Amino acid sequence: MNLDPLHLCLLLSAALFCAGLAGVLSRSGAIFALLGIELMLNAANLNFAAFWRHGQAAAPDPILFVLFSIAVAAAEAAVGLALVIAFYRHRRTSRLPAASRLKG
Amino acid sequence: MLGSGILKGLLVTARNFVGSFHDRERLPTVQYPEERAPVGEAFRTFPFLVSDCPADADASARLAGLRGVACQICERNCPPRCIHIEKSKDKKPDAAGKPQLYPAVFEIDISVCMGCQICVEVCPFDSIKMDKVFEIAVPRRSPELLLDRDRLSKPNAYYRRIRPSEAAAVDAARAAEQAAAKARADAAAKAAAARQAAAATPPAA
Amino acid sequence: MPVTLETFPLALRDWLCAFLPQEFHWLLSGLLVIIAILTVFGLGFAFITVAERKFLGRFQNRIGPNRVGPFGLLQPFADAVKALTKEDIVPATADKLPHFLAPCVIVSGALLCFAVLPYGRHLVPADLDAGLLYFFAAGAFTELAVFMAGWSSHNKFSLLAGIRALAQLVSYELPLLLATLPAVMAARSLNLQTIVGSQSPAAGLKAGFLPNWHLFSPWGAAGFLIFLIAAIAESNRSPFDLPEGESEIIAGHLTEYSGFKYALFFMGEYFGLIALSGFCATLFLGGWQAPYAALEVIPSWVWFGLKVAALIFTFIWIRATFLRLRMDQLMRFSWKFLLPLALINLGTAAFWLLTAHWQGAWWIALRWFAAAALVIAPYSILGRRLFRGLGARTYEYAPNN
Amino acid sequence: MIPPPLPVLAAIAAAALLTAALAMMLRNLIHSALLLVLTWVFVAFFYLWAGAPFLAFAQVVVYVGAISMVVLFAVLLTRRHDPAKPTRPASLARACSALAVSGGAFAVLAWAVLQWRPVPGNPPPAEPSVATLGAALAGPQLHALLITGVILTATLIGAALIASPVEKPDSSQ
Repeated sequence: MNLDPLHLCLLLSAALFCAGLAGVLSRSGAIFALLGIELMLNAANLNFAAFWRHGQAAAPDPILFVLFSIAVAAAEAAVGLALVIAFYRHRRTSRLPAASRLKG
Repeated sequence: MLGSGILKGLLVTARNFVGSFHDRERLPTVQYPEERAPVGEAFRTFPFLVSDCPADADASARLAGLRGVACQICERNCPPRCIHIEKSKDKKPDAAGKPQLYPAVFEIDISVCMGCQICVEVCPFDSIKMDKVFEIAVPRRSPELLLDRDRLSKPNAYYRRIRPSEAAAVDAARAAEQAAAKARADAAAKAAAARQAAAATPPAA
Repeated sequence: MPVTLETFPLALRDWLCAFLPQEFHWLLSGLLVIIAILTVFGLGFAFITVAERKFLGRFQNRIGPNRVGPFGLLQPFADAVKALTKEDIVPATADKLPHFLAPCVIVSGALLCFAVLPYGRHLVPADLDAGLLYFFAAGAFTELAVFMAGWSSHNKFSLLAGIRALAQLVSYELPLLLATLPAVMAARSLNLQTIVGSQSPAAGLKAGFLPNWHLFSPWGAAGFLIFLIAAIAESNRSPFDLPEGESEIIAGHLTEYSGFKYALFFMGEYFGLIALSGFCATLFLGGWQAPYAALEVIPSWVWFGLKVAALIFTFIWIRATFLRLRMDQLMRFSWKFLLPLALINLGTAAFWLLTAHWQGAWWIALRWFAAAALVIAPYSILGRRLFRGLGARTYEYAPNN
Repeated sequence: MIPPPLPVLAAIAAAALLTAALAMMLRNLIHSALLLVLTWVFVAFFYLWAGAPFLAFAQVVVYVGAISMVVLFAVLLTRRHDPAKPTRPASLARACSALAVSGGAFAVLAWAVLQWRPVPGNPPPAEPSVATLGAALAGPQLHALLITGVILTATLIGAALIASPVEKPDSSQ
């Protein structure tokens, strides 16, 4: 088995991504799902840094991409949690199966 | 201008800060155990018993000189009932030479006393007065705060020292009273002597 | 490098390192820096607490602690013994691990901030390229610690107070960050050493006689004041001490802490205060720079210490003067006053930096006047809006003088 | 900058994975969130390892300072009785299928990663100074920066609007 640092980084990223995926799939809490998604986004960001580190990409572009990704993740978290709060105000719960009906 | 109130407030505290280093008015703290603020003449804490004895008299002389006659007026008038008096069986001559009872037991529980001064006001003999001692902290209430005759009695000189003007008035009144009593006694003695003389020498006429 | 007072700390480090073989020099010098920071700021914390109590006393016409040791200088050690020997109470239903970790997180977060501050011309523990961002990243742990403390106590009052404290910290983090940006624009760098370098007296004096510090420019003065106010709020000090409000809500999110854990929170807050003071001195007061080139005979780290001490004295002075705000006033003040001012201040700084090449007395006067107007006009307009409808209080049954 | 040795990376990876896995398994939502904060901190350590300190600090500022706060606030605002109330997996079958799916995904990804041979690239780049990043942001990537800024502003305003309480027109009924 080849323990190249790049491979190790990519494996770490894949493992984190799958951990997030398992979390999202197994729980029905909306906030928990958002946490899992954040973890998956982080795992994806790791890849950019890893490829940049090992000279597979042009100089500062991956870094900038990760910065934008972090910014978008912040926006996503804000909107997602605002939705959860608004949903909670209507239904007094934040569990996803309760959100199957669109009619308020 | 907006914010001027903030600057004014800062100025006030800054004046306090700087002033506290040179202006006694801005640092009125008294460092208590080392320094003491003077107490006023009318300041009072708990009662004590005045004794007509020399300033440096020993315990027995102080007890002998107590003015109290065990009349129990103070005991009856004490609102929290912290005075306990037992009368003596025998009598002793008082300052005017008249035989009087004296308190065989005189106790004040100053953990109960509220310092109201009623005992002082009702005393007809100027025997009980208010003290100025305030450092009385002790580890136990009893017996440390249950003062007996021994610890209550203090010489008249002490009274004159802690309350000069009041003591002078009391002393003058007592001196006048004793003089009057002496004069009465002298007059009575003279009259008695005259009567005796008259009886001894029947009127010639 | 000749050993002068200026390079004395470095010489001391090199002298100590010489006792070890070459391979361990990096380790030992790193450890020495850590030990130096812990010692200097640990003692600084101890003596700031006693100085605060003594100065507060003076501000309030009292003497303050003066019994333990000469002039009461050993008071902090007596306090430390008291805190250490007190019983450490943990609520039975508390979430034990976060409850234990919260004080550790707050102290370590505050200590991390010390790593990037430039203490002197040659004294900066970690000369990071993104030092300013690092400072805020290390500061982010404070909020986490406050939440952990409030939540893990399992006490509804602690939780509510923790939420209030978080709301305050988050609200004032923004003006704090925005107030620092003009200094970054002026230095064209996030590196704190470069920011200090941009305020060097060698570049000439401001307006002919003022030190070349950012404080003495319109945007710098405004930024300094915004930073100072936000820093007071970030370190939970009066008049923004509602999270703790010891006279009303028994220390808020710290209600369930006692003994040494409480002392650790206290310590973390003071470390944060010292770090913010050092940061503020770095950004606006020229860091370790002497105000005039002639005064550079005094070592740079002494200048830094003097500036931090002056700032901390100001914090104590403010604490001695003002009343605690109400929660709604606190929020309104941040979002409707400080935040717009800080944003406008960015524009002012941009104007100032773009007009740096203006020459001639009239043009320079115009530059100062325009920049000052850009600061004062929004201040007065926003201030009027903030205080609209408020006036001197009148009483129905008492005569108004 | 000398790239730190592989064991450091392995330690960071182990810590990040451990905290992430624990966070996804714990019943207590607040514990999960706090552990996930730790994962994000380890990811920041990874960026430090990779030689991108600016990215690491940005990660800490945004994730520890902002996103974790929003998450924790949301947890506290949407709890009915007790935030420590466990959020169970919907069912055992669901948990198993989730594990199976993610395990399968991981197997596929790992196989792909291990199959892939990196093309010999450029030598490891020098640590980009903040100035380089700033120049790139203000130059070639300016559009991206502006778009991100607009997206952030719009979403934050939208989030505030969504989350603010709805004023009921007639609260009398």
